[in-house]
Amino acid sequence: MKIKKILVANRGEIALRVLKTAKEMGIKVVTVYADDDKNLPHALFADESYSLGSGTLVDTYLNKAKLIEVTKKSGADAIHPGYGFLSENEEFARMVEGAGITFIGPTPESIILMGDKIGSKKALEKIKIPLTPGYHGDDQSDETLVKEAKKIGYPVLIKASAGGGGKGMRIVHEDSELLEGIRGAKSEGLKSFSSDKVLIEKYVLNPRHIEVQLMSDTHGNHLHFFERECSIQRRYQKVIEETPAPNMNQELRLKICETAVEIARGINYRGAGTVEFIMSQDGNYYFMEMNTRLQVEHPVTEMVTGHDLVRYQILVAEGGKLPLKQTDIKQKGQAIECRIYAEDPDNNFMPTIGRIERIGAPTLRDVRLDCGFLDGTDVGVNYDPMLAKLVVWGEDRPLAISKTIQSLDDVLFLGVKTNRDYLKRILGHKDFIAGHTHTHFIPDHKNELGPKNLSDEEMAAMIGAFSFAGKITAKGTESIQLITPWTSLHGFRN
Amino acid sequence: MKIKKILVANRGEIALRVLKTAKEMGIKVVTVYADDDKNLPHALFADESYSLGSGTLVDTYLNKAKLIEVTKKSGADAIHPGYGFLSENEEFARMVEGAGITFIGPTPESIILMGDKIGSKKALEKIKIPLTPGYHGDDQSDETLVKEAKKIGYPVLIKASAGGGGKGMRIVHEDSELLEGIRGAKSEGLKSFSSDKVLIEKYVLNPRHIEVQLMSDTHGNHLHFFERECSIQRRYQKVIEETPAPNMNQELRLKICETAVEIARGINYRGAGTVEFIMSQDGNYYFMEMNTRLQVEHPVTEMVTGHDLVRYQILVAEGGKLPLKQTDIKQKGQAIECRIYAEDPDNNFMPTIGRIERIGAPTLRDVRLDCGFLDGTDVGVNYDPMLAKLVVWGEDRPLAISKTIQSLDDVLFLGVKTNRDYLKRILGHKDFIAGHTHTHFIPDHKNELGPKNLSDEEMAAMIGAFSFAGKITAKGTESIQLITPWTSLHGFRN
Amino acid sequence: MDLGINMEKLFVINCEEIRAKDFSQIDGVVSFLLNGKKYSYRLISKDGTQLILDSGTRVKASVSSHSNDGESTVMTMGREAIMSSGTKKTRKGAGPVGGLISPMPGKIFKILKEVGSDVKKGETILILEAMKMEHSIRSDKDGKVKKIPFKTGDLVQANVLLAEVE
Amino acid sequence: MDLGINMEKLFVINCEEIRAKDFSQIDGVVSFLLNGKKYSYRLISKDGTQLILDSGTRVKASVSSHSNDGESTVMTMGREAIMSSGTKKTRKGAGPVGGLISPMPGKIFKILKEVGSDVKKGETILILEAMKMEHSIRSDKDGKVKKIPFKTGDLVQANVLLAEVE
Repeated sequence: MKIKKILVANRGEIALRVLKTAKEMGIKVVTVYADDDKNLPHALFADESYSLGSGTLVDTYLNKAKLIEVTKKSGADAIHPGYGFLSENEEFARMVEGAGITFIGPTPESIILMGDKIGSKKALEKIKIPLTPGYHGDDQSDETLVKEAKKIGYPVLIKASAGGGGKGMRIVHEDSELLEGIRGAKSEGLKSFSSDKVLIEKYVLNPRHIEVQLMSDTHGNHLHFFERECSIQRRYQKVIEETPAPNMNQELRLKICETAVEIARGINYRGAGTVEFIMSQDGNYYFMEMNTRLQVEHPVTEMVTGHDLVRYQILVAEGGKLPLKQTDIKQKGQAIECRIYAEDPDNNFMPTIGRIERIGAPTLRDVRLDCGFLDGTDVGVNYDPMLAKLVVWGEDRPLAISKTIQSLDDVLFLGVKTNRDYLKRILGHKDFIAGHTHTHFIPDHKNELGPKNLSDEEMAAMIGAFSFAGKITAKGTESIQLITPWTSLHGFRN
Repeated sequence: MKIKKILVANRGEIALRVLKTAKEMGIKVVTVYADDDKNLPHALFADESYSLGSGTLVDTYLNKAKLIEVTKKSGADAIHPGYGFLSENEEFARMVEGAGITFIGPTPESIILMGDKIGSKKALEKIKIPLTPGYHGDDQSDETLVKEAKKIGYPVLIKASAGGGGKGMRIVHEDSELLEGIRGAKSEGLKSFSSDKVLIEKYVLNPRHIEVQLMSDTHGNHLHFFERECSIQRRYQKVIEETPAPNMNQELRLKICETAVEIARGINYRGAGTVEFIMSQDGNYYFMEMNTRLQVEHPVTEMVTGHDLVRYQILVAEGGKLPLKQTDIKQKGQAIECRIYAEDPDNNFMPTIGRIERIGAPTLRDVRLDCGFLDGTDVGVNYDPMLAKLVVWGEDRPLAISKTIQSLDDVLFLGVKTNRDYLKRILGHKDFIAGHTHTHFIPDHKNELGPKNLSDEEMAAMIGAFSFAGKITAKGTESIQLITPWTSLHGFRN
Repeated sequence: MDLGINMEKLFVINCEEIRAKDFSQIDGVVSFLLNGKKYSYRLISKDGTQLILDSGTRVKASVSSHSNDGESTVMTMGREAIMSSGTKKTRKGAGPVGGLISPMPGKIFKILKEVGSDVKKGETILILEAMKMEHSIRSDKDGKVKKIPFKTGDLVQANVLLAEVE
Repeated sequence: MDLGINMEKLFVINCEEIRAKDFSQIDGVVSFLLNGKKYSYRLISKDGTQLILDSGTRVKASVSSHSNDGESTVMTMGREAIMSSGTKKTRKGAGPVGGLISPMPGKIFKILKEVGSDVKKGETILILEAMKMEHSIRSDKDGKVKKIPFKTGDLVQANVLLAEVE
């Protein structure tokens, strides 16, 4: 049954991402917005757009009843949850389907299974998927958790069972930190995901974060779209992702991708999903978790395989058969995604806020800036600090790295400090260039990733620019776009 | 020998195209500009930029001595000629190499051979390349030309031997038009290409224009990057190009591509080149001409094969070996290019001029707008009326067509009438969608390609928009970029 | 531009006079009757020339700044038109009646006939150069050249009288 | 801003005072000495915040509009800095000396200690919520809470004193 109108229950760049594919497919799109987002493009550029009012996230983007009410009112026949927010909320998926609306995502059963970090591992153990040592038990008493943590041996990782994205996570290195770690994870879990259940895992040294993109239809087809290397992280937040993973032989690549497909087949999965693995430097890998939704970093896969994952999500939700075979999916070239955060990496990564006076556009070919802001809009403290994703494709990895470094200079967010320069330092680091990636890359290279002093040349150019800009008297977001006819330049340098 | 700095002897979008690849490769770029182009991006965004003064084209972009002088002065070690202008001028190529500068293009010998429409056919006849019936003789007397034209039989095509792009071309249907046709072609040829030599050819009915992209290095490697379908033309100017060609079986595709490679091998070609064929509806094809330069429409090939043709041009000019084999080159998906012209298709395609108040940017994925203008710049009568190229990739042809139609609404040139709407009519025509393309598509479908009246709905929306825009009091190019906080909208529709 | 109710407002869209009845524009909402049907648009956002309206569904529009004669280019729903308000008729590309008119902006490249000389129908009077192409301007009848208001090298606009034959 | 020759002009770039000697700005050209070396920039184009200069090679730059305190963000040659002219020192992210400072903008989520109560080094005094994360603000010494200038639910800027322990 063809979908005619989709409500996107999300905000920012991912709402726009869904909008683009829907537009290509001739499907109408309804968006929603909290009132403080009313000037952002997701609230402006859809076919219809409805306010969710103001208040906390629970009043707006997490307001299940209201989202369903707006869907009904607008006549949309499907909901795309994006990532984050309600994308992995089983209750919402049930409410949606109960209201006769198509949920563009997995079955509630898959969400429950994979959303529970403990239950998922138990299930996968049965179909022989490799797991890291850990405690995934139901007994959540402090006593048991402390005992199990000690049994696994420090360092251990304590995670909210329903969590993801660094929220509700604590690494504990010694006894004295243990109780606070457990309580912190429980409290954040309760707050962010309405569950205080935690699990404990062995913290593997210098692991790589390798994940596999999956897509399954309801006709028994389970495909992978190869892997992504997402090891460059800071405090469990991914910073740079790429595909193909460097320094991985083709045999290992196919093996890990096939393991992921076994999981999808084993749980009879539906739609887009990602299996995240911890991989040791010698190529052993363990199942970490499965995200039952589109990932932030899905564009690198799209660029390298040439397939539109959102389109397949919609086709699958319509009950259609995936229009391709595993052998039709190939990797070509290299794609890198950088997450541009509103933060100051040289001041303890302190989040930054402000009005974006101007967003620079990419100038090179095969470069995408997925961005949820416009010139003149504000970055506040209420939402995720990710401003945009810079996604770059190159014919090979060195070219992709060099294009990414150059493109980072294009995508200035004038008025709000970002991690732009910091991303360039990572991309230009010899170990990154050599593909020596692991999840401790950022802390391990802390000193080499510090800021470089300005050279005289650079300061002189700044003085030159500042001197001419001094004539700009306008304040705020006003911008006079005018090519000034500098008559004195007529015979310039000739 | 690595190239360190390239002077681009061209203007507009193609100068920017070369700049992008050079930037990726870490090569500096010098641009040049006629004074009336000084506000255009090619005059602004290079590493160095020099005025060529004012005057006619011969004083500026065709001023060979001055271009070489500027190259020397700037320390550039190579010249990229782009397309048009001096790109196929043998004398310039010789002067460049004589000055110790690398010419990023073929040898002067290849330019002479292929620039002479008569000599090229004689040479290719020897290596058994199929040719259309015609007169390519040196005797250019009116008497002989008239006799030969009659021998071939009307309709015949009279072309300036050194010409291209519709300049110096005449179709003659009957005796009475013949002499004026010959004289017109000679006069334009003399004026545009400094040669009044013409050739006469049989005018084939309903032919398709199919061309093959070639790239040769100086180590004996001659590769093709598959074909392009460029039949949608108006008065010999291409309007829409695409690849792969629709309604062409794989056997024919490989055969025509291999014929083109034979030509490159037969003349020991160097660099990028394109062989243009006339193809009859039943799949017979005849050599038409070879363009010894990059084509306007090269981006569709880049999108479908994933290879950067400018990069290979530079590598070949450095004396390098092409870093790939024929089997590494594959077509994936469909790409379509639309040429956006400053013209009014509903008023006899009259050229239009004016100031571009705002250029809309593409919003869909895998869409490129190669454009040589900025907001606030002027479109005049001195140069080619092509404002930009919209290049769109889709997973298949129907998707590429639908994305192109939608993207044409994105790339409005506010202030200058363009053929945007007309392009949408072609793309939406049932025969185009069915892939029934031939070079008379536009005249044959003239009536169906006329403008559609505005509906009440459309006029109402225009009245709505115009009423609110009435408050814009600024004139000219001033643009206040400000999201207005419409307080009355706080509780909007909720 | 806030107007009372029961107004009739005249717009000219591509030279056609369009009457919007019961036109009102209050508090960021414009509404009117067009051919008996009611339309209503609320302004959602304005960013220079770019507007977003809402009439149940969102409508994006671009409106160029007014040129000197009060005309704007309006683009919405994929369509483009020249538009003005009031009674003034918008010009169309036809040019003045009679005489030989420049088909496009360009430069007078060559004048082949003098004023006063005889011409035959189809004979070229002058050549206009535009977009690097030559365009012959030919007499549309047998007669005498009465007027050529330009000299070689002059730049001319589109729709301008280049020669008159009587 | 056209200035005579032999001027010294002071700029503050990322809190550092930079003296440009022999500073002049005439006819779209600015030139000066920096650490003994001469620099000269000609303005090629200015489009809002975007500038193109020429100093032999082209230099692209972005300069944000001045904020209230005369500071701009300047970006050129891939580098970014906060800049002002004159003697005023630009602030840095360090905040006031002593006391417990907000590491980022956020909301006071929970206050665990009252003013006057005893705290141990490392003990959490209050929890700041920002970017959907909780951040414990802990005492940096053993002592007594002297001051907590906010209450639960207050929004706070970065670099603001959240608590004082004596």
